[in-house]
Amino acid sequence: MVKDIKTRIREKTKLSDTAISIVFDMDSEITPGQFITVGCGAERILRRPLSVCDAVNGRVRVVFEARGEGTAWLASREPGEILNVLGPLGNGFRLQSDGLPALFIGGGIGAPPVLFSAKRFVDGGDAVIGFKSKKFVILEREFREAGKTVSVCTDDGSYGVKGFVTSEAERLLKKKRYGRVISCGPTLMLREIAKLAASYKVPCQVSLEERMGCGVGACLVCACKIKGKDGDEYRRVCKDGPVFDAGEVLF
Amino acid sequence: MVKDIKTRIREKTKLSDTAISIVFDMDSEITPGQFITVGCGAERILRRPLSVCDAVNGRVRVVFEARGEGTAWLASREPGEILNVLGPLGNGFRLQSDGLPALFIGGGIGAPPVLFSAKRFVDGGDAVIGFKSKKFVILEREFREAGKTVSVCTDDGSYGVKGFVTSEAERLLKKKRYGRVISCGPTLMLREIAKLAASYKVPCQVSLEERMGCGVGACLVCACKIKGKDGDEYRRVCKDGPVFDAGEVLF
Amino acid sequence: MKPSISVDFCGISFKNPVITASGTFGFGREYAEFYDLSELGGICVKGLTPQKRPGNPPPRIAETPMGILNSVGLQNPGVDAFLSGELPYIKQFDTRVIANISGNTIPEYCEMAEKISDSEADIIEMNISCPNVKAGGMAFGTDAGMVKDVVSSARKFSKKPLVVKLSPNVTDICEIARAAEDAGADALSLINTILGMRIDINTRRPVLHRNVGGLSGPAVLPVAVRMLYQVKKAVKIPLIGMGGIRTGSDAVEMMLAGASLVAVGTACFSEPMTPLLVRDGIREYLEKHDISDVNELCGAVAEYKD
Amino acid sequence: MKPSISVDFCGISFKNPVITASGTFGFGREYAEFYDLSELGGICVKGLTPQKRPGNPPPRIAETPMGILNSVGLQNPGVDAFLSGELPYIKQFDTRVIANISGNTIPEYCEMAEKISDSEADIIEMNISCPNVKAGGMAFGTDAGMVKDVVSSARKFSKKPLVVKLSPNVTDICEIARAAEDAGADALSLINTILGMRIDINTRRPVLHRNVGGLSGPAVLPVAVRMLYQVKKAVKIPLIGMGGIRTGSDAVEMMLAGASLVAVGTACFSEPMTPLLVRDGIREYLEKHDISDVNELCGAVAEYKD
Ligand SMILES: Cc1cc2nc3c(=O)[nH]c(=O)nc-3n(C[C@H](O)[C@H](O)[C@H](O)COP(=O)(O)OP(=O)(O)OC[C@H]3O[C@@H](n4cnc5c(N)ncnc54)[C@H](O)[C@@H]3O)c2cc1C
Ligand SMILES: Cc1cc2nc3c(=O)[nH]c(=O)nc-3n(C[C@H](O)[C@H](O)[C@H](O)COP(=O)(O)OP(=O)(O)OC[C@H]3O[C@@H](n4cnc5c(N)ncnc54)[C@H](O)[C@@H]3O)c2cc1C
Ligand SMILES: Cc1cc2nc3c(=O)[nH]c(=O)nc-3n(C[C@H](O)[C@H](O)[C@H](O)COP(=O)(O)O)c2cc1C
Ligand SMILES: Cc1cc2nc3c(=O)[nH]c(=O)nc-3n(C[C@H](O)[C@H](O)[C@H](O)COP(=O)(O)O)c2cc1C
Ligand code: FES
Ligand code: FES
Repeated sequence: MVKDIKTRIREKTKLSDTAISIVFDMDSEITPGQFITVGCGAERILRRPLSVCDAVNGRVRVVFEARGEGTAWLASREPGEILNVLGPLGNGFRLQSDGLPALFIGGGIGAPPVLFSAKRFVDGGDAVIGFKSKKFVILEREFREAGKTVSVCTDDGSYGVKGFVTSEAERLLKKKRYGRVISCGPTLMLREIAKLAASYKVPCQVSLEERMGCGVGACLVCACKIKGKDGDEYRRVCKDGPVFDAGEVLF
Repeated sequence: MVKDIKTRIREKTKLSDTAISIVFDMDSEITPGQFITVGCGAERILRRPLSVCDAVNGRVRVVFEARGEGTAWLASREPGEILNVLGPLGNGFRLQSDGLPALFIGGGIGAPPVLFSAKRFVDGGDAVIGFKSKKFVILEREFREAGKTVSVCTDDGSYGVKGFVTSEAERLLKKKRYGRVISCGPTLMLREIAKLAASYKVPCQVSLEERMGCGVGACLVCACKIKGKDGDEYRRVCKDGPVFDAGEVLF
Repeated sequence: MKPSISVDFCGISFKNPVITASGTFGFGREYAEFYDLSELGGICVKGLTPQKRPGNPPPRIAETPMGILNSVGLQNPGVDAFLSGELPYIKQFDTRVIANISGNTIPEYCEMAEKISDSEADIIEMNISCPNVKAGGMAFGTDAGMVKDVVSSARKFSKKPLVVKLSPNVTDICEIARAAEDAGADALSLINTILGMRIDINTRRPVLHRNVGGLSGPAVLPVAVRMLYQVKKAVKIPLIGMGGIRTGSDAVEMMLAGASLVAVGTACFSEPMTPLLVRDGIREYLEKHDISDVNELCGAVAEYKD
Repeated sequence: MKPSISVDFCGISFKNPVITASGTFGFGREYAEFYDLSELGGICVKGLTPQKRPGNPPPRIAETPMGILNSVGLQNPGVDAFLSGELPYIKQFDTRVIANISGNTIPEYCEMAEKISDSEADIIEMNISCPNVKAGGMAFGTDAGMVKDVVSSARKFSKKPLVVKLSPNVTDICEIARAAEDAGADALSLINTILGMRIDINTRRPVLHRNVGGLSGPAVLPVAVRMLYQVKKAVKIPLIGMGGIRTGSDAVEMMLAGASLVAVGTACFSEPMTPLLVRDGIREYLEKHDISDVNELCGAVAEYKD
């Protein structure tokens, strides 16, 4: 059941120079990869979509970066303040057990839903998370706590492995047989991961981003191009996604 | 000097069911009758004009009613929060001593600037303040503390004298010779007071209200009709007023 | 006594004056997860075209101060798929259905009007004002001569009440309104979106892939109210008012200006429950002001005469 | 290196691209209490008419979502009183002066253009788009033929650069822009206000005494950006962009769409310092993006072509 609630911020933590973690009350069944939309001030019409990073004991956590005005507004909220939250929305990652480990790949602020997936996934696996540089690294410890090995990559090598997540992912794909790739991050990264997974014949699920209006599937603004049975067609990131099979996405 | 400041709310008091008193830091020379304009939320373009009710020790007090959306927003602010304040603006009441007592008349939420005038005026006098009913009565004690006798009128007689301020004012005008009338309140009330003062030949100053844009005299939206030397003309409530000689106002 | 909020519109009874705006509510399925669609006065569906349309490439939306721009470009399954796949779904609910149609040519409008006339939809709304498609669309709605042609042709094929949806992107909305009335429109709806644009100053690219798009949401409310007010005085047929309605007060304002029904669009994006909140707000206003019938509001603005 | 923010506009040098919008800044006196007017690129004064005008009865302003409606109705002391009483005051400051004129007839425009040509004002802006007066005003600006007539006539009497201010209340802004250009306009400014209305639902009265008024402020920004973008492609003469600018980013957006200069109006009501903040914001943007000259922004939007 999608909820449309006003809820109180319970915790707020700065994870890095740019990433903020907020926890609020929301008692819902949530699948990793699903998202919520949050109102960002009376002066803004559109809610901002944020992936759920964790959901336990009636509390939901999101991790986000202040990019533009709306998320800057959100970043300046404090515990005790009220948020308008709608969710959970969309389809999450398919995480049913098949006995094979999974490869979790998160780029930048795409890491949070991947972490949530890693936590819920039962067949073990490895995680690769990538960031611009050391000061942007987040959630490393939590991936480890989720029982996954973690490789951290930074573009400039200031922490962990130098380079993009793709090289590290390829190294792992060469070594081990994975049942699936679970991935979220910048579109360019997802495109490369999709190619990589295809070349290693591992099913790959990606969580896409697109600007949204309603967030519930009614307005058709959040279009992404998908290979359909009867030719290419636009599908809704908010309702048909945000998780898609990488193979059907026309990046 | 007009100031354009962000300042912190220091005190907030409920004076009645509908009237709220807010005190904030602002160190300015302010004449009673002058006003400030205050920003009422990022989602509203226009600042709201409020008369100053008191200014001492670097603190300014305003008393207002939540009438529409902007003042409702203001009414929901709490001490510690920041306000955008511009002021002092406009011309206040002329309160120079002439040895004669003054008659202070305030209607409803028009009472605050009249109180400020009464506090600053040195030649003594009497005050008449009127409200719809008992539960709207405000500032009575403070008028008394300002050294003025006070008659409180209520439309329904639920407190003080039953009836409008005009009858009570007329009773006083008959009894005593006043040097001036200082008045603020609903336009209809001011019109009656103006007539009354004229018939007793007492100079009368009124503080007018009009919807404002800039609040500083530049946009000409706050027009009120005034008898000019060369015929009637529109003058600016914000810059040429809000205090006008009642005799020149075309109500 | 509870005020009556039902409205007779072109001979069709609406249980309340609040409908959804075309394109913001899909075919109702998604919002049915939030409330019973039977609570609505009516549902105006996503704009239909003779054939399935893919719509424009993304991004299709941009935020603006108290508004949004969209350039969906009439993505829809086509009128036949609507009639077979979507209409029966909506008809499960006790609410009115308005089928919104957009053509590139006059025969396209006629063809769709004819098909819908044989369906269970209650009303046909002709969108002659979509700013987000290349051919047809807004071009029809900005020229009185073309309005006359397309409306009088479609009129012949419509057995249902025919509502013509006007574009605000015109010099003289009254001229267009009269042309539609003269051509046989049973009612008018306004406003469609106002053409706008946003540019991302970091990439220097327009935010929308189609460069420009249609402005809607609270920002346009005063323009919509003005046009309703002007058109109400120019024509005799009833009006559906839309553009920026978020609250019961906004809806009452639109009705005082001249609307018989009001549509809620963009506001649903901020708050899915908006149509019901608007309906409740209208009722509260009537109660507070002791008005027994919502129809009394229609065009009841007391304009200044001097 | 500090970026250059000076602009040559019709042969007149502006120290920065930020000017004030006519009617929102009086004749500068009031805002001179807040900052040195020499900091401004230029000042566009309140609309002038041949004779003193009293303006419309109040209320003259209404608030709307992220905007305002005004119906001041060109209250002003008349062009002669401006030239003798106000212009010398502004000329104390080192900034450009744009004299905004509004006529009811072609001869009125000509007469004012001639008078101002002999003054120290730098530029003449013809307002053919005021929605708040009965005769003349917007009527001139919504018909290409009339635009041609009034501009070509006024052109003959102007010894200063002549800017024509366009109304957004038209079907095809490019047609009007081209008419003005063909008639000899040296530049165009846009947008004036969009016609709107608000109704007080408690009194059932329009909020404005003139019933309708002109919409300005952030709400109109996307409409202004779109029109700048369209007009930039339609004409060769330079443009002054205005409508909803509040920040340096808004101004940059307007310049990318096609503006050489930008004007700030309504935003001054929220914050008197806005014009200077906008100027500073433009400079910061240039620094951040390593752009050495503000003129590089003009029309530099990278539109989508497919
Ligand atoms: C399904 C989904 C899940 C997401 N999860 C996260 C997350 O967990 N953490 C996180 O930091 N970010 C996440 N994002 C991105 C986040 O939604 C944007 O960063 C945010 O909307 C930007 O808003 P703004 O007000 O800061 O930017 P502005 O540029 O001011 O926003 C203007 C408009 O564009 C939209 N917009 C801008 N950038 C994006 C974007 N990248 N994706 C979608 N809409 C955008 C905004 O929502 C808004 O409607 C997610 C996006 C989607 C679609
Ligand atoms: C010089 C002056 C001094 C004032 N002093 C006080 C005071 O001390 N205490 C107090 O309670 N009120 C005072 N008022 C009235 C106060 O400004 C309005 O009640 C307030 O602006 C209403 O805003 P709103 O958002 O609640 O109403 P809305 O109706 O939402 O406001 C919409 C717009 O109309 C304007 N507006 C609405 N009513 C009035 C009004 N009566 N006068 C001027 N503008 C109005 C608002 O400022 C806003 O721009 C004063 C007005 C003026 C002109
Ligand atoms: C995303 C979106 C899609 C729309 N699609 C259509 C459409 O298909 N047909 C149509 O006639 N109007 C369409 N409109 C216009 C709306 O029906 C409505 O006229 C307009 O948005 C103003 O109302 P609002 O401000 O309440 O949204 C669309 C509007 C939006 C925001
Ligand atoms: C109160 C007010 C008065 C105005 N008076 C004039 C005027 O006299 N002449 C004119 O050409 N434009 C006038 N305008 C229009 C502005 O110059 C400007 O074009 C419009 O407000 C859009 O800019 P903004 O959104 O920054 O205010 C006026 C606008 C306002 C708000
Ligand atoms: S955002 Fe409305 S359909 Fe996806
Ligand atoms: S409010 Fe602008 S002149 Fe008074």
